[in-house]
Amino acid sequence: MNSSWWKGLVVPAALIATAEVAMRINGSTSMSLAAPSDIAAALAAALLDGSMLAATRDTLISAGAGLAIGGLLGLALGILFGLVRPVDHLMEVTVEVIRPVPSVAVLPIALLVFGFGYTMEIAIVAFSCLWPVMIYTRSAMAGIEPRLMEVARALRLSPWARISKIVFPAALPRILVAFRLAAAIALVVAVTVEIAINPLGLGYGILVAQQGLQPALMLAYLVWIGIVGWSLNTLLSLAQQRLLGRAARVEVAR
Amino acid sequence: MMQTQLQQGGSAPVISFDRVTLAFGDRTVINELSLDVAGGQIVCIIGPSGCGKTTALRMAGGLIRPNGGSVRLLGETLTAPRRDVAIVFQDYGKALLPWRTAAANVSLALEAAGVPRSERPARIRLLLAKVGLTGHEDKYPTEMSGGMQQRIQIARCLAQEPAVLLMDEPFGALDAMTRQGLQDEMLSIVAETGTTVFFVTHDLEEAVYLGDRVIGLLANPGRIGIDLSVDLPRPRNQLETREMPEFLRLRRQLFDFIEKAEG
Amino acid sequence: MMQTQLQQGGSAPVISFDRVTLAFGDRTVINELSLDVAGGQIVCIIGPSGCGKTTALRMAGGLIRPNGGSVRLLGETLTAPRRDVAIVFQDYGKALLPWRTAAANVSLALEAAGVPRSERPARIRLLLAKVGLTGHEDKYPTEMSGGMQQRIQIARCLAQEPAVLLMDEPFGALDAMTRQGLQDEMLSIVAETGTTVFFVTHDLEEAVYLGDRVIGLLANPGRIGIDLSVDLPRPRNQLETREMPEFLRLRRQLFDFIEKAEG
Amino acid sequence: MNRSRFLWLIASFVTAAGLVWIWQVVADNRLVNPVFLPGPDRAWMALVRGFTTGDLDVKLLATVERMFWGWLVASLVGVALGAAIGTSPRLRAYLSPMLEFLRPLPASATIPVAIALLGLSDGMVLAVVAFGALWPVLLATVHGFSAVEPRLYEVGRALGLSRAAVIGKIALPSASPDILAGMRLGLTVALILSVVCEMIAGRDGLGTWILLAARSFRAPDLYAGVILLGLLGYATAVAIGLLEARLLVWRSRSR
Amino acid sequence: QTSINVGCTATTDCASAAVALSEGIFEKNGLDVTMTLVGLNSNIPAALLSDSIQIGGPTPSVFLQAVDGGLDLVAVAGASSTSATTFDTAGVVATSASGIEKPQDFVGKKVGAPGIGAFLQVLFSKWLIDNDVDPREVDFVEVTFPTMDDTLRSGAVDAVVTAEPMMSRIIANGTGQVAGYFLETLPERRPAIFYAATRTWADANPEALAAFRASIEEAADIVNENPDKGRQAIAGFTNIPMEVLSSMKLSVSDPQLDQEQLDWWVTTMNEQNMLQGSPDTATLIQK
Ligand SMILES: Nc1ncnc2c1ncn2[C@@H]1O[C@H](COP(=O)(O)OP(=O)(O)OP(=O)(O)O)[C@@H](O)[C@H]1O
Ligand SMILES: Nc1ncnc2c1ncn2[C@@H]1O[C@H](COP(=O)(O)OP(=O)(O)OP(=O)(O)O)[C@@H](O)[C@H]1O
Ligand SMILES: [Mg+2]
Ligand SMILES: [Mg+2]
Repeated sequence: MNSSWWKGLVVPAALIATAEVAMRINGSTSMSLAAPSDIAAALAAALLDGSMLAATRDTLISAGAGLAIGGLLGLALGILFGLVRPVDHLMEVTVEVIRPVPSVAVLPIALLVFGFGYTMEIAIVAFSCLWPVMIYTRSAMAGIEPRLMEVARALRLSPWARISKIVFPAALPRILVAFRLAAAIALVVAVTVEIAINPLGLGYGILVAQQGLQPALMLAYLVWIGIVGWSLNTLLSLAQQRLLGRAARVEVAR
Repeated sequence: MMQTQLQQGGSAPVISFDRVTLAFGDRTVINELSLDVAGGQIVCIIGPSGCGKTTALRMAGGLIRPNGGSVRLLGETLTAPRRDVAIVFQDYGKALLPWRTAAANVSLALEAAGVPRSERPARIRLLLAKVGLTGHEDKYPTEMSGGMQQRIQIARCLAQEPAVLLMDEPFGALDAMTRQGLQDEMLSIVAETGTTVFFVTHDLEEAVYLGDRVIGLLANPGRIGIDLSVDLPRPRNQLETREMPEFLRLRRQLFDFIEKAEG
Repeated sequence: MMQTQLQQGGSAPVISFDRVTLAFGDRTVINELSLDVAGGQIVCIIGPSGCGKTTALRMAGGLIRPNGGSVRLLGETLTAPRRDVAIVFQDYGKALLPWRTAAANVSLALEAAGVPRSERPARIRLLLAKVGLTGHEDKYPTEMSGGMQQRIQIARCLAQEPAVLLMDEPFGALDAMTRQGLQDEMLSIVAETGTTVFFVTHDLEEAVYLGDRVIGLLANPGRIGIDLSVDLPRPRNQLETREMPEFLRLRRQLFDFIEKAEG
Repeated sequence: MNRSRFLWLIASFVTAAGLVWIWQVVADNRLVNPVFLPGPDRAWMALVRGFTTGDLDVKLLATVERMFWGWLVASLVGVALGAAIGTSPRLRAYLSPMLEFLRPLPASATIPVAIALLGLSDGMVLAVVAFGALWPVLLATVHGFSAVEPRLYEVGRALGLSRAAVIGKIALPSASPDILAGMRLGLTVALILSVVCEMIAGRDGLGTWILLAARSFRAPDLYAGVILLGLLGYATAVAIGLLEARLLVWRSRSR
Repeated sequence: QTSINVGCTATTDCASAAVALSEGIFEKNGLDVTMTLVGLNSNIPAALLSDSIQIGGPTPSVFLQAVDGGLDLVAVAGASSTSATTFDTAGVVATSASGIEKPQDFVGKKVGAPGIGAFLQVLFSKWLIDNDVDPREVDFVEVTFPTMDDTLRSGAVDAVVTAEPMMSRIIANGTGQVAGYFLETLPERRPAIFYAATRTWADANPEALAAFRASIEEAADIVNENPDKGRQAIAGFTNIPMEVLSSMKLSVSDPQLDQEQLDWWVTTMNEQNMLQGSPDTATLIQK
């Protein structure tokens, strides 16, 4: 694995080279495209003057807080719905009706209620992160080896001990997948909200670059978001490996 | 059918099946089973594969509830598992927490019982020693052989210090010697603590060697086909007991039963 | 150590372990194991729990590769599992596809071998009948008892029509009668087809009854402690064979070995 | 079983109705500015008006189509890519870093690029929707494949199953609960992205309906669109639920 | 010192506020002003209502629709208005393949506009109506400014309703030619953007409002007389590069606003069925 990290760069490098050559040969007048070298220059400049880093901080604060709130809520609801079937049945219609409502559709209302700023963005990110975590957690509950739940019952574990000692560890791999997905969603939603209304962070940077007719800068922001997302995911993967510990590695090794 | 319902003198029944019927879907697996197990007794259940031994044990553990009749434990009708009842599951591989080491798996029962953290390590060490797993504390279940996994589960059940021990082919994956060692270990624990044991096995000799009573189930639907009381002296001894004429007689009788049951 | 390495006359070895060493991490589980199994033979492996029986069998199946030495099958060094080698796993509960019914689980082996769809139902019916599961075709593994699950796995392995059959405590969860029935079933299949069998068990009588040869492993690290050739006449018979003096002598010998091995 | 399922469903609708009632009370008492939160009654009237006098049905259909095709493409690509990555360490090494890089790119920002590359076409919308809905399916598939009981892979190897057969007969069914959860989420994402695409790229559909309502401050119309989205989401969830019930019989039977 | 956050979109129409800020006029008049770039003009009313900004620069169509929808907003000062000198800063650009040359040619054609129901599209529609073409026979789709060139080139639309600086780029790229300047026939001094606030805020802060108006008036003169100062301020506010701005005409800054101007917009929007009621323009301009 360690010796082959470069493999991940092969495909993107090829794509970038193709794009550069294509742009140089054909030339482009598009206001949405720019040559990779120009994007790199814009990226470097924006990083050096600190504006992009400040924007990154703003976006990460909103995305992180939203992810934490929405994720924990989704986790709790997922466990509740997964373990207590009556609640799941009761809330089925409500949940399934609210879930698909795109947060962008209610942005004007969110703006009215919260105004510009972190609160609005965090609320919307939390709303968007809630569902994936809930859905995966609920489905993870269903996938727990029934024998383990019987062990929990036989030992008369308290509801809390049952969750913390059996349910949560058993579902942990899936829950982590849910959080990795939700982390990306958090970033996407935060940036979207920023592009649409909130004058903050990376999305606002994209907006300003776009309206300022600077495609290279706009794409630089996009690339940077990719880099931030990628780092976030790598971090979460590491956390996942640490959390699952040796038991998981043994499992995989077999 | 030789239905010799024995009434144990003196002590009130600890486990009692009263005309218990159980069906999965429209298939009746257990039919009108009645059975009383007296306190401190070891009752061994034998019977052909798929006759309902595990099912009966699961009902005694409160994991499934009968469709008809009732299962009572210490006088109370069972509706859910109780902590003073320990269950050794047949599929040991699935009953262990794969993310916990051997020691931590045993610890689970101590945690459930609220044993203070400081006392746990010593007790875990003792329990693992009892099942012959000293030195394997830090292995994960997937790093252990089948027999070792089975023994972790037994250690976890012993950690519960149960009043009733329900064991479903607990020694099935063990070699002869380890098995004999654990048989004697169990007998001595029961003698010390007065634990009542409900023991499912397919090894007829084991049933006779351990039991105060051996019950043979018949299949389709599961019902009692034979009920023998074992009058071998205690403490039992792996060499002497197994050579006693009474032992051989009982074994023969059970063998004939199983032979007829299958045929 | 009574290391009586037997050289079978005539036929070339089908399975051959050549100074095989295997370690998990820094723990050597098998050390310099050498062993030749001749074609058509039934070799039974016994030994204390955790001594490396399953590990040896998994190497013979090509599921794990030795750290030192080599395992050869029909003359070729094994690097991966082969379709003409069937493996009955010890943890039957995990080796079945939970989303397939009993019949469909058996069918998997036929699909792998490219048996045309039209032929499968008849063959599946035959195989399930052989293991005594007629009428349970449409049950899911979770709806079956432990012994029944174990038998589905055996049926699936028989469906492979393998040249070599590797069995890891295949009858561990079965009652005496079902077990004897399957023992004889297996013997007759081997006699008919000349299948070579590598059979792990913890039941010493079973080892002697089935085997042409019984090998006892010692633990820490796993190595051969005893290698007995069984000269009981074939076909064997559950009543007569088990009463032969030679049978009793071999059983005694193995028992002594296990006793020493554990002690 | 079926009967109790039905009763639960009724109860579930009653719960939802109770929440709608609370909404009505909140609106009636003007706890929130009615310009932004009209009562369900006004939203419902707007919905009816949209269907009878407007072309809401056409817009609904357009959105449903966009969502469905995007989701279908995403599911197929997600499962195929997930299977490839999940079973081949080599492919994983080459592809997954790039995929992890693409994953956090917001659709709203990629749409201009997509337009530049694909034009303002239905193909562009399909690409964007599929791109977004891909991730839940892909991630769930990869995870599902890695969580297959190792013993089952050994069974596959011992039986000499081909790679395709191992995927088709062992890994996919085993991962199917995960994949279905991913597809369930993917469908929601597809719906959301269809709406976003309509808003940003100006394709006719529920998204434009909502956007125009929001712009001209016709809150009842906006909520009518949102209600319609919710109902649409519920309908798709029911469809996936049916699919799940069919595919995962073995799981429900074991309980 | 009152703090005021002024929200505007990335256009040259708010040049007066930008200049008042960059030249220190607000400060001189005792106002602590910050300016926020708002992405979409239609977000301004909600931003006002949530008190995220106190003064915003909506287009008349956004403002009137918000009022029509029930928001209690008032106009406080003019920002920019149409003028014969700037008629060519917006236009409709068509591909040669579309064959569009005169208003009648738009019937049945697909036309991209930066926002349906927004300023440019309303005025374009008015132009069509004035030329006896029913805008309902034109197929409008939304196309954002930056993607207009790509969209037009891909043939997905036949024409785009656009404005500077995008317009000259499209023409320079050879993607299309101007098929009409729809601002040409408009009367003088029709507001393009004006400053607005909630009535509550305006009633509560009369001094701040007066100071704001005075600042804007002063700044408007600077913009109109010294466009380069305006460009500089706009570049600072919107990040649009100076080289882009320097080739652009600034819209005329016009701090005055009267009822008659709003009435003209109400009529225009009513022609296009954009309003449900008819707003009482007499109360919509803060005294
Ligand atoms: N969850 C279930 N759903 C449907 N049928 C079941 C279920 N569990 C068990 N059965 C059926 O009930 C019968 C008895 O099963 P049980 O597990 O009690 O047998 P057993 O006596 O323990 O057998 P073995 O010795 O093989 O473990 C079997 O025929 C089995 O098919
Ligand atoms: N994956 C693994 N990682 C580390 N150690 C392992 C692993 N698998 C087995 N072992 C160790 O190897 C030894 C031999 O295991 P094996 O399963 O071969 O025993 P066995 O002879 O089959 O025992 P049993 O009769 O109990 O099934 C054991 O001590 C076990 O702890
Ligand atoms: Mg059983
Ligand atoms: Mg083993």
